[in-house]
Amino acid sequence: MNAATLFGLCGAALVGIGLYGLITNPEPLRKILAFNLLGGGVFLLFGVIARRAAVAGLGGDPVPQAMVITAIVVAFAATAMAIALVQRLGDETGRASISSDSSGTGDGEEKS
Amino acid sequence: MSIASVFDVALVALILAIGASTILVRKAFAAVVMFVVYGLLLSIAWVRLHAVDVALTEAAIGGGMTGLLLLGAVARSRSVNVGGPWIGRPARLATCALCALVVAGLAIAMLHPPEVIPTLAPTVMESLPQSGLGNPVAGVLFVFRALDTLLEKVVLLLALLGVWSLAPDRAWGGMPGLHVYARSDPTLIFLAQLLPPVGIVFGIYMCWVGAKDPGGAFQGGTVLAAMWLLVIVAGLQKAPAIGRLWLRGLLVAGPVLFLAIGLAGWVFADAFLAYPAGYAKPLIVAVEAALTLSIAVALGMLAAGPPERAQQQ
Amino acid sequence: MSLVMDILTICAVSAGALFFLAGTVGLLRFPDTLTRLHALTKVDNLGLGLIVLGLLPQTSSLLAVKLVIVWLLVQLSGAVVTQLIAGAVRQHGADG
Amino acid sequence: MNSAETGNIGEASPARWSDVIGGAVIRAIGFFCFWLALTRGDPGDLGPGLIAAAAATWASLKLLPAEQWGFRPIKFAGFALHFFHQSIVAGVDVALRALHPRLPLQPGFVTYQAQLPPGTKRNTFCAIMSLMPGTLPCGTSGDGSLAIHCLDVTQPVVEQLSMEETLCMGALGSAKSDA
Repeated sequence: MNAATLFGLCGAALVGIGLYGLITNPEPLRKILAFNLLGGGVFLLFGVIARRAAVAGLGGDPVPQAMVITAIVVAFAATAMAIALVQRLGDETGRASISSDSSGTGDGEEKS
Repeated sequence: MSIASVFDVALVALILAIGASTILVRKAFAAVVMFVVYGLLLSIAWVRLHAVDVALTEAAIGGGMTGLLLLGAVARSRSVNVGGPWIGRPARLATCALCALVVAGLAIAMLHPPEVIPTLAPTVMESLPQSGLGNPVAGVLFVFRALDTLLEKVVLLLALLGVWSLAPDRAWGGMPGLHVYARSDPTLIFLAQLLPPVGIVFGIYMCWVGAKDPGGAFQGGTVLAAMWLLVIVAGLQKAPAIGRLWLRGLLVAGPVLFLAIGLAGWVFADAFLAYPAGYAKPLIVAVEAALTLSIAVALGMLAAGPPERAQQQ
Repeated sequence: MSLVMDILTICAVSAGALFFLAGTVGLLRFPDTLTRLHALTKVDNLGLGLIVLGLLPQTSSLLAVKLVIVWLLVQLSGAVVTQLIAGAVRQHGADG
Repeated sequence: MNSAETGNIGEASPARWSDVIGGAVIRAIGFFCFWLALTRGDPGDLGPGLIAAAAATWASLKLLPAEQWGFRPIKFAGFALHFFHQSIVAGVDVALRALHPRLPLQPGFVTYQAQLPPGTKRNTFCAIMSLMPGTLPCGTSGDGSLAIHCLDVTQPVVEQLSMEETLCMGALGSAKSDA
């Protein structure tokens, strides 16, 4: 097994770990964290694809690499937006988790 | 097994362990710290995949800036951190099965690459000399897929607009909070006095060198943003009110210049975002310089969060 | 001459790695946060310094300057960050 | 620039105007050398280097206005050598304690009354102290004295600190007059 395949399997496993955290953890902040973890795994898969497409004089195909750079930036922007949303939600409802008993923000406001 | 492959196996094991503990650890603060470590380890993996540009971006944005954002969020939400109920055991097992399926699918795809691997690398290398750039990734970002890069900056600005829009009405146009970090510590002030000038030189270097070596506007802008945040957090300077004209001017300067050069491409070259022959490199350097400033301000303000206090005066 | 330089490199880098090992052992064995910080600042800085020193003969002069700058920046960050952590521990206890 | 103008500004600013210019030039040269090291002295990279050095100098002067440091190169070189020696002693000391089977530690706090006034010089001293054997500054107490955590409180820590501070003051040119 060469290094690219090894990192490919690592990326695949990271996607699984991130997906598990995204589904099971009820705290929005932890969901954001898990989503970023998942994203890191997907980017790594792109890196492996780029590495395998290397030609003479290059370490990898620059097109997927450039796409990953763009993707990291967009993921950051989305994370910043999501965190701001979670914080506003927390300010409005006084709770920092989406538990199964609250159907929406209105519900939470009545309780708090 | 060579030393390099031993290193790779250890690195992968470490990445997976840290990634898993990011999910499993109980405290949100510990999870964020784990995530920052994960980002740094991942950037080493990128170096091993011969993608140094991506490694720099991952370390700066994926680990550093995202970590900063999440740390701020944890500090702010600590008082209301109730830790809701986790889902039940059957659902968790089902989730496990689902994740295992996804991993297996991806792993099979990774273990069986296509016979003829599709690659655009030769095409890029063929056309790169025309642009005058030496770094193929910068070539893709600013020449072949310039529209993606332009829209990426627009996404960043839209995210900032979104974050600002979440401020309460009375704070609109005011100053971002950042008080969760605020601590007038002489040691922090000492660092904020010494490090930023060095960081400025390094940020400009990262932007400048991006044309021929790994680096670029985004990595340089992140370094500048980090220095700016350090000065603000140490209390040497106030965070600017989001209504300030200079702030908004800097934010749009990069994308506007990029767009203007792109539109000029219709007149002087034959298409939108095409550069006239012979002028590609100076134009790209100008765009990168403007973008670096815009990115630095945008990242700094994104990390600072929505405005919380109304502007004084 | 180059043999002398190579021997110097091997000795210095090995010694640096040894100090990193000792620092890590200290990090694991020392009883509380503040004593662990001692292990981090002193021993790891020395380890990095020795590794940089060992690499100097193998590089061109400008790259050597870069290496020394890296070491100085790590010294600065090490000195500042440990003081910040130590201050926080003293004020809020190890949990804060 | 005429002399009357320099005189006016010189009175208003904490340091003399010529000192400020001199300090700025020294800092700018330092930042430009950093740029040269980064770019390996490639002539094509000099233009942006000037911009970077100018920007860095501006930020540096804004964040850390030129004080009268009275920097003494020879004493500073001596102090640097002393510092290297001490950091090796520090590293070996802590490494031996870490590897020692019985873990010989006597950790505790020591209060130290620094002679340096609060400010950049004292912070520099604290940063150096945090890299020296067995001492770790943990912030300032209410009465302005430094709280220092030690690995071994049985050692004569305060005497050692006082000696280091004298050496440090000599190297950074902190005369008693500006204390």
